[in-house]
Amino acid sequence: MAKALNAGYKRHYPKWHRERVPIFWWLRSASYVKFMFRELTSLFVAYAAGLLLVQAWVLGQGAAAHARLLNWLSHPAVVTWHVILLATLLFHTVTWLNLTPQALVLRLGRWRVPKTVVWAGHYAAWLVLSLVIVCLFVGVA
Amino acid sequence: MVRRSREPVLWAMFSGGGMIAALLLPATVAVLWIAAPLGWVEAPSYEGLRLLFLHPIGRLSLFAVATLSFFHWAHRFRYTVYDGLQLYHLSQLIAILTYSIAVALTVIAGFVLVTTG
Amino acid sequence: MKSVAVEVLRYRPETEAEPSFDVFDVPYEDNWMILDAINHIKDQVDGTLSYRWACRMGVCGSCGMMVNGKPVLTCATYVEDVLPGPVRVEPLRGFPVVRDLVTDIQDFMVKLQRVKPWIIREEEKPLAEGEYLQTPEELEDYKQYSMCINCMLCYAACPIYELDPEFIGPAAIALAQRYNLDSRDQGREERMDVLSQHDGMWGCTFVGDCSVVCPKKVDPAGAIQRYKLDATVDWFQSVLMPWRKR
Amino acid sequence: MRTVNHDVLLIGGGGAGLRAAIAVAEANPELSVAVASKVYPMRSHTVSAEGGAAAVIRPEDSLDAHAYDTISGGDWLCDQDAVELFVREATEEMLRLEHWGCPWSRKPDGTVATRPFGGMKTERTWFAADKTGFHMLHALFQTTLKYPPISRYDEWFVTKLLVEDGRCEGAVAVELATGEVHAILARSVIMCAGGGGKIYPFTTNANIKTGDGMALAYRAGAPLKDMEFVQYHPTGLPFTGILITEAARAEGGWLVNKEGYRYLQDYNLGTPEPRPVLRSMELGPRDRLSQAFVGELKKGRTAETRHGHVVHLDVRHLGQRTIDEKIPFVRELCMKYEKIDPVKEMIPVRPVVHYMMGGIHTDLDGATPIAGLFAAGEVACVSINGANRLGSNSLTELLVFGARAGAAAARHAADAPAPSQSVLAQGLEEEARLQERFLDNRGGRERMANLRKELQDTMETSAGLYRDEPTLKAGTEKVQELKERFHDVALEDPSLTFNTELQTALELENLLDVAESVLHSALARRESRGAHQRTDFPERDDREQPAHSLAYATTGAPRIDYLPVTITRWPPAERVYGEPLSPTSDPVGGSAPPEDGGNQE
Ligand SMILES: Cc1cc2nc3c(=O)[nH]c(=O)nc-3n(C[C@H](O)[C@H](O)[C@H](O)COP(=O)(O)OP(=O)(O)OC[C@H]3O[C@@H](n4cnc5c(N)ncnc54)[C@H](O)[C@@H]3O)c2cc1C
Ligand code: SF4
Ligand code: F3S
Ligand code: FES
Repeated sequence: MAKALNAGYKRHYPKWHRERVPIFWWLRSASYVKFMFRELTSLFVAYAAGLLLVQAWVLGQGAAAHARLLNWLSHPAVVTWHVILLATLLFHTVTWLNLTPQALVLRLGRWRVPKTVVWAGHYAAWLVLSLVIVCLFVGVA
Repeated sequence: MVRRSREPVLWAMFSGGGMIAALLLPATVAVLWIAAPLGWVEAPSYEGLRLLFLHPIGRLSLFAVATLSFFHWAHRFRYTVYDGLQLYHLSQLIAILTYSIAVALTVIAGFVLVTTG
Repeated sequence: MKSVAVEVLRYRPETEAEPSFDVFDVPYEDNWMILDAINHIKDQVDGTLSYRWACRMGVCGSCGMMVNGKPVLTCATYVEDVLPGPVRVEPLRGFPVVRDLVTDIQDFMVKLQRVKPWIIREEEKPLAEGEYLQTPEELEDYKQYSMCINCMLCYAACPIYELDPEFIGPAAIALAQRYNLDSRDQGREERMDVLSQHDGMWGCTFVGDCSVVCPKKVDPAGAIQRYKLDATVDWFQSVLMPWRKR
Repeated sequence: MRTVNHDVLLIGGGGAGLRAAIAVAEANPELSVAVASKVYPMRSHTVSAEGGAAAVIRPEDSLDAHAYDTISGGDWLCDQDAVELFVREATEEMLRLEHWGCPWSRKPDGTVATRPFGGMKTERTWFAADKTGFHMLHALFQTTLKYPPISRYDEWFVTKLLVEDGRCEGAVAVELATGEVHAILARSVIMCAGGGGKIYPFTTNANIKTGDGMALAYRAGAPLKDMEFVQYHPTGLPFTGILITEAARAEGGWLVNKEGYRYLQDYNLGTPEPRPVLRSMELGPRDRLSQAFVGELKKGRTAETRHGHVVHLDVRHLGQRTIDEKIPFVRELCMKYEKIDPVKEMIPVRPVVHYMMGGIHTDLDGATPIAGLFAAGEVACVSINGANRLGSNSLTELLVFGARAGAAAARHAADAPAPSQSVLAQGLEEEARLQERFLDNRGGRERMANLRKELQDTMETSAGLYRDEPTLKAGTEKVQELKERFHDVALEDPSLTFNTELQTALELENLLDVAESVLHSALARRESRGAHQRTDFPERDDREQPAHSLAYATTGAPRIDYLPVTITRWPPAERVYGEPLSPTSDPVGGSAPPEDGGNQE
């Protein structure tokens, strides 16, 4: 732990001013707003995961149950809502993949993989996986 | 290990979730819940979907996606709540609450995926 | 001569309970920095204005202030670039204000010491044996993090530090990382003990503004996330392979 | 007034102060060490040093070669025993810093890299890109954090040395944050307060380099040595005075006049070669390069800009890669402060006040004539820099003599008696003086900034690159006048909390004393040597042994004494730069621009 900087001397503090942090501090700059929004995409991520589970469960309940779910899924309001969901998930993906190279330093032998390559690699992976998913679902049509 | 906090595990799940969600969810949502209902692509058949979702590999993948996503949510939400609303004095409580919800959801996910026919 | 209105936050603890703004009309030339404008105020208009500066070349780290809400080095920011004005100059956010534009950064000094920013070795090599060899690539590994001038702009940009002053903060973590990544150092483990405490790196939620404002491209945000990754890998290793000590 | 007690007090937290602090802590861990500094240590001016630090490490190099370069560079005014000791201890000190983590630039095999520097015959300048001082200071500062005996008093402004019966027993300091006055008592005091370039208007020096340490010691009775030797660096950016490091020339930059001609060849500095040649042309010593600028100015061959006359430093032919690798900070500074990119454009430069060779007189252990008072760094004058410092010797000097002063002060502290309580009376007196003289003083009419400006302009006209008796005399009179007017200074700030107006006033007081010592020493030295060029006495005077000047404070004008220079193995000789190294390079007289030397425009 930190030791006192000056052993024999106790500092006298003048009257400092401490600004109170406003409740809506995150409205102070565009980047804070973006940050907040980025964090809240996690709600949508959880929703999407939950809905997948629901769908799995409904699939287990038989074709009729699943048909009812499909019916609900194609209601215009639900579709609209899922478009919004998609938008937030895309926001999550883009922010996530853009930040990754900052945290991840990859090395091949002595060579430090440049950030742009790490970045591009992630986007490539995203593209490939998305294609695989599309093929899977369209394939089982 | 005692001196080390639990944060590394939580953070690992958070980032695992973030990564999986980033890579997999947009395409899934786009096809399954937007393009198919709108008829832009041919809707996957019941049998096909069943196979995909309820095949042991499917179940396992779903479980991974769900669990990690829930923990991803819990972690982000926990910080957002106490940073955003300045509830530092409640940080313990918020952490317990959010992760408990994630654990509960994980248990449900496990239950659903194991029991569903 | 052109002139611009400069609103300067004043806080005189002996006579005022709350800070307030003083407005000065400052003549300036194209090559003036904000600091030149503030110096003009002090030299010619109001000698009681207090603030810090020294090198006037962006390397001593003492002249950081909020200019129009953004933390900048005032000796490296042109007046021209913040026109039309009024230009609002305030002390760095997130720190207690001692007086006018002077903040107290003792908190950082204590935190810096906590992360042990010095070479830690089990065994010192005798000087007679010369230098520790370090290739340019090994130097490159930590170089970026060694460029920190302790200007505190990153702290002022980080909402988490402002909200939770216990958070050890961007520059201190970047400096810990600077030593961890130095091929001559063996103190990674010791520093990890400090940094993995709850007020260590985990408080950071990767807002990322610290790296945006850093005038020396240190990228503290990256340093912190890398650190989290390292800590996680360490953790799994110590659980799965307890016999393997790093 | 409050009192704190320590064994050793360091005034100044720059390179010299921090090195000395560690030296004390390592010499004797029992001793408690205080570092008082008017700015946080890592803000000290050492942080600005760019180019590098010299020490023999290459196999082809030798201690004698380093010593000879230093002595001839100093125009035979260096104490040769000091220089010999300096070069001997330099390498070990630099290695120690390497062990403490300083990120020295490396060769591909992992050993420390070196670069050529002005006035040096081989590559012996260690560097950390072009932020050498920055990296050294931060490595030192961060290393001090691991020594528990070192206590820091950050942002404490020392206003007076406590001297009683010829012994220094501490200092009085104002804690800026609270305005409290403290007496810091100690058995040994080491002054490491840096230089005082701010006596000039156009300088590379930071705002904080106000010669405080020199003035404090001078007022306390210690002599200031060789103050007339003020170094102009040939390449400062106009307006800001920001330094473009010598490394830019060492890497191959050219100095050209407005005709694009490498004019240094006209000043006995050798013949232009496309690649840098050591101790020749652009790699000549600073005094000669700065003087050459004046020659060009007189010939009307400098370019005129809004901020005065300039010549140009051309590094374009080095290419972006070398620039970004070896001198990235030069590029950063040019882009930031001149809005030009040196990869594509030439850099306007002019000579700028950079360094004070003179300072508090000390012996080889940093001891001053006052018992218990030591000094190291730019504030001191051990006499290794003579009449002109070679670039990259100063940073090494901080380490070598900081360490020596620290060790000596530790030894002294172990034996010295505890400070007498009676010095506290002086402390109280000082506290009262500060209060009455500055805080309670209202109704003055002189604006501080104007006094400072007048002082600085006086120094430039009377004690600039070239001096003569009439201007120096006029200068001494002007400074006397300014000292009187300083009594009527206008002060508006009675606050105790971070009163920077008080600080500015104290600094101005110090500037005036330092300026006085420079002018009187310059007036008394009737010869031209190194950085001291008298147009009325243009020759170096070697009839007798060269001598150091010593300025003592008196109630009136300072008294100037002389002290012979110590000469061991190198009798005074002519300084030769740019002797043809290869038989092919034939010396060109000094007229038409040669094909390869000029600017390629
Ligand atoms: C732009 C520039 C570039 C340079 N480049 C090189 C180079 O490449 N190579 C080289 O060898 N040299 C170089 N030099 C010279 C060298 O950097 C300086 O001579 C050296 O750093 C001085 O160090 P110091 O420790 O003596 O003083 P400083 O680093 O100036 O430290 C002085 C300390 O004293 C303290 N202090 C001063 N007054 C008071 C007071 N009244 N009360 C309390 N504390 C006080 C200050 O706070 C500070 O901590 C350069 C100089 C400049 C200006
Ligand atoms: S990391 Fe950057 S912004 Fe933060 S203190 Fe260091 S230099 Fe300043
Ligand atoms: S802004 Fe703050 S939250 Fe983290 S990424 Fe930077 S420290
Ligand atoms: S004054 Fe030194 S960084 Fe601005």
